[in-house]
Amino acid sequence: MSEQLPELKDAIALGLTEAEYELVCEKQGSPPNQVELAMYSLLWSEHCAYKHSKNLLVTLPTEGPAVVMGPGENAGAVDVGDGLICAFKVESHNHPSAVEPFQGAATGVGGILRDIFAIGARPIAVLDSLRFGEIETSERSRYLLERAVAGIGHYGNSIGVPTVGGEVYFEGPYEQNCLVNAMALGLGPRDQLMRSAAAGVGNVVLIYGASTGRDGIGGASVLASAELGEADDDKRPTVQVGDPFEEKKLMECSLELLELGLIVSLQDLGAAGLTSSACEMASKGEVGIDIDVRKVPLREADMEPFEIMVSESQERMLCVIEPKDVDAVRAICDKWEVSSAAIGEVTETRLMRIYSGAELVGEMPVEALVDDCPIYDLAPQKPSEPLYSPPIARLDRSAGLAEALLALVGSPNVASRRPLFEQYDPIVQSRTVRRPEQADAAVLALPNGSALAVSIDGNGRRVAADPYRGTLGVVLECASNLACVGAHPLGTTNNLNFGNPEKPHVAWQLTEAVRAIADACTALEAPIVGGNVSLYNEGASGPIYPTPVIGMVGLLPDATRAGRLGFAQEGESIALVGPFEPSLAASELSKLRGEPLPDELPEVDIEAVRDAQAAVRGAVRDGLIDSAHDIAEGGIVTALAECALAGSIGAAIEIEAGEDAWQACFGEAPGGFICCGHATALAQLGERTKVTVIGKVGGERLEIDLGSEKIELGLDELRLQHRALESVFQ
Amino acid sequence: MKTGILRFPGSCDEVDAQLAAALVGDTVLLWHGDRDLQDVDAVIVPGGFSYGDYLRAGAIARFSPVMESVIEFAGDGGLVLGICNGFQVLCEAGLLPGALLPNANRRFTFRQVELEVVEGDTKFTSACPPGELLSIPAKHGSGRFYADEATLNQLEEDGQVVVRYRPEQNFNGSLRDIAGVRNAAGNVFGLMPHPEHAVDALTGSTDGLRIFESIRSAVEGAHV
Amino acid sequence: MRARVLVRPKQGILDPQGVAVERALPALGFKGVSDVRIGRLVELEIENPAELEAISSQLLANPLIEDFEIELLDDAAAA
Amino acid sequence: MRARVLVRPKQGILDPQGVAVERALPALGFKGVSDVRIGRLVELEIENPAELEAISSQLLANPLIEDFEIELLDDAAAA
Ligand SMILES: Nc1ncnc2c1ncn2[C@@H]1O[C@H](COP(=O)(O)OP(=O)(O)O)[C@@H](O)[C@H]1O
Ligand SMILES: [Mg+2]
Repeated sequence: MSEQLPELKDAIALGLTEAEYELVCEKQGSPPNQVELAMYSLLWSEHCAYKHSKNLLVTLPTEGPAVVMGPGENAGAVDVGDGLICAFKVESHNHPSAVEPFQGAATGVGGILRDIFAIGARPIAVLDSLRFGEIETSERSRYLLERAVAGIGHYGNSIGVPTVGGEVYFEGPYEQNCLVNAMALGLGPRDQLMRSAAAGVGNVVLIYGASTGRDGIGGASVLASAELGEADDDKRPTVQVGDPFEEKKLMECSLELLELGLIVSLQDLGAAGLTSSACEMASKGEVGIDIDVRKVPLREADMEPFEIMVSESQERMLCVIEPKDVDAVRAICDKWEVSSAAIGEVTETRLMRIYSGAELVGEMPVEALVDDCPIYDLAPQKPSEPLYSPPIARLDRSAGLAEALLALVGSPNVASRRPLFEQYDPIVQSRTVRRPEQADAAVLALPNGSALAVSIDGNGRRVAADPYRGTLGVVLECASNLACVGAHPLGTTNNLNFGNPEKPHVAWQLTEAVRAIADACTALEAPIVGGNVSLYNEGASGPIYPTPVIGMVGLLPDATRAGRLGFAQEGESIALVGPFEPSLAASELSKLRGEPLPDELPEVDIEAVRDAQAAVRGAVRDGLIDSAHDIAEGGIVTALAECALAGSIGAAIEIEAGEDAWQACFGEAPGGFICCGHATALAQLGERTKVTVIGKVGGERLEIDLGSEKIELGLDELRLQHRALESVFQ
Repeated sequence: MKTGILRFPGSCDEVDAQLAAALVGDTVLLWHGDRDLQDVDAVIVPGGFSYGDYLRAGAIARFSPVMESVIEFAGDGGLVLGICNGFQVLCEAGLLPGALLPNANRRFTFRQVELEVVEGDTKFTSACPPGELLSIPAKHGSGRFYADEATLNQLEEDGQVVVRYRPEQNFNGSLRDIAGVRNAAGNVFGLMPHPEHAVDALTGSTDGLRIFESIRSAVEGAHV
Repeated sequence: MRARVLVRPKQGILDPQGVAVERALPALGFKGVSDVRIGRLVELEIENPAELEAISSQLLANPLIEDFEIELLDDAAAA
Repeated sequence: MRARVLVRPKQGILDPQGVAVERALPALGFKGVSDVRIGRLVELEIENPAELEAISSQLLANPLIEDFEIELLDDAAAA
């Protein structure tokens, strides 16, 4: 190790500002050495300190009857009855995936799974939320898509956790900065819930799992806190490689340790490795921790103390245990062929003290590391000029309605996701009641006959057009998806994928989006129990579309009644349900037409949408209706096509088009559902919300009579278009 | 009847197999490092990624201590069912003919497939009328059944091809659409699709239950 | 001593990965590449090289579907 | 001309396969094996071997996590 102390320029290279560096010197009482500076720079990074988002996040509603654990722990948790909790969280791995999509996406899944079992829940499901550039024109986006999907499948399949749902969209602004978010759910006994606060002076700090190498040194944290420019090769440190086999053993081992009650506190090693896990455990427990880096099992012999402290090697956990349990804990680790080492001790000093053998190589107040990073206020400003250039037109203005429907059904944002999700195992663990494309939300059976429902959603284009209303729409869509299977929301997680928050218009997008999440979650009684923030998502041509991704978990009382989206039976009636007022603003159709984004979206009546959701949910639960599907991208006609394709049966529809047939057919808005069932049942549903019977199920064609015009297409034609993504995967 | 389900580090579908086997009898999980098969009547080598499936699917698992006992058990006529990774392990161990290569489509693929029961009078399919179609999920990255021509001919002649993918269902490129084979003695059977994931209408079909019922008949028939 | 085992799919067995690489090349502007075969490269340090044959046929390769070739590297050449 | 590209995980990059094989060997009765690294072996027929460098770095290997080595085989030695 160099004897010379690092200087201001080193601090700046590590991402600190001059003022922050001076504050570090002040907190330390002298300039930090290499170990100390490395640790400060990581903990004071955007990724760990949330310095641009903390003030916003506190405005989110976090309490509700089902909430057992809110934000602040590795994952949030809600009560699902019978002494069980469901833990869930969403995480991003955007920048690592832009550099090496397979490993980036794989380790993203690995990371979110560790967050789940760190709190004592067995992971039961994964969902993915992906954004890439335009695959029809971008070779790079096709490559990123293919490799990211392969990486997610590789990790989730190999570890035996089903990937039950997700979403993917393609838009120009993600060309250079793709988004790869992964959400995971876990199930565990409520009385076994584990927290990460270190406790018990004199207790042993033990690391177990993979050995520590030079992976991602300065990786995610530095990467996640700086924009990825064009010639940023020097900001691309070693890529982390995931090992799902190691994680599988780590998971089984952790769950067994927890079941045996051998662990006092537990924390995964994620971004910023040992530094962030140990410091956060000490901070939450209001204690100090001594660590001897020489005791950490290494993959490469010659690592410096600071490298060991910041390494982001995957598949590692840190726990605090009582000294008497060390042998028992290590025996369980041995059984699972997981290496383990006692590397430190909980102290009363409230200091992080890093030793290399007998030599003290770093000493920092825990509070300074974790709590004293400056928090910045945003300077939001609504842009006066459009931020995003219009997409390239792909549908001719002269096209007819039928041609437009085919184009929509085959457009990358609407086409069947089967080529992606069939690379994922959706059924392992024998809980999956609704697989992808069977219903709007995935449904997972619980032991007592009830079931969990889960959905993940985002819509960057609509949020870009109107951050507040667009985000309302995203949260509402998530809840609508739950309603379609008969579930009510228990809790919500969110991932805020935005550009550089130091830019006023990005700050505005972020502020508006968080305000909408707060409003919608409050109205829906779906509190936020956790989440993640990913900022600085920009390419050379500017920020990504602002992309709040919402994950929602709900409950339905009877798993056997879980809803489906496909039309069910010949002769049944089809109804448009809910307060649906379509608009072409920022719609999929306007994108195909190459129109620029509008300045705003129509107003949203949250209460009316919520009431419609309650009505649909009730009808599904009562077994009143046989299918339910919410209207989203591509409007009502696209939704009808999806119901017909999913049920492999046609329909004859009459829609009163009014003045604008295009808007009636393809306009989008929250709050609309397509339901099918017996006429009497739909009439009954009409007592609870607005119901308009629009047609009947039957035949092998989709026929839509708009009065002046008609759309008539065979299911075969529609299916062929719907399979458009297959070509990307050959 | 008591069924033992092996558990390797990296097994994923062992609990699913246990749930399915529990519908027809008692079950116990057998740890890869133990040699004691605990007096089970039948053994299931389950799906998953034993030892990470690094190198080649099933290549490392076949050398585990528990597999030594399973090889002996099979030699004595004990019933052994290999599902997916279990099929791969049994082939690598030489208990079943052939090998499973990476899918022709180069991807891990999940699909609900239709299988035709070619041999309905085996210990594993006696509850299925011959020619019956089973709807069962398949999910794997290396499921392309391969054996040389002579072996394939001999397998077909001797009735060792037990289940076949229906036309258009063979996404992995298995030779002659073979989805599952038995050994010459008839007491070891392996298949790529997952019958244990088709035993409950709530989560899919119930067609896979027939395989487990057949095993029960074989065991209980032998006991009387 | 450092040794290398090259494991290849047997002649006559479809190698989908090799086929995919071959198909991808023209799009990248490379013509004139054919007969691509993809196998495994195992490099290891071994005390008793006489054991390599057994290790290869029992574990590293499956003789039903793969051929292997052993190369002993003198220590100087080892990476 | 026949050529061979050896693709290996970069030094310092985790090699889960190598670790798994190394751990499995003692159980098979083989002691004294260490530092196992597993990579890919690509063999191909190429008209213009000068293109191999570009093909390897663009398609066969990912230079972020893998190193590659090109060996030209004279036609006689080719399998
Ligand atoms: N957008 C958000 N909304 C609510 N909670 C958030 C959000 N972003 C982060 N959090 C919470 O902050 C805590 C720290 O998150 P994170 O740094 O992602 O944890 P980890 O170190 O496990 O990756 C977690 O409890 C997380 O749920
Ligand atoms: Mg965590």
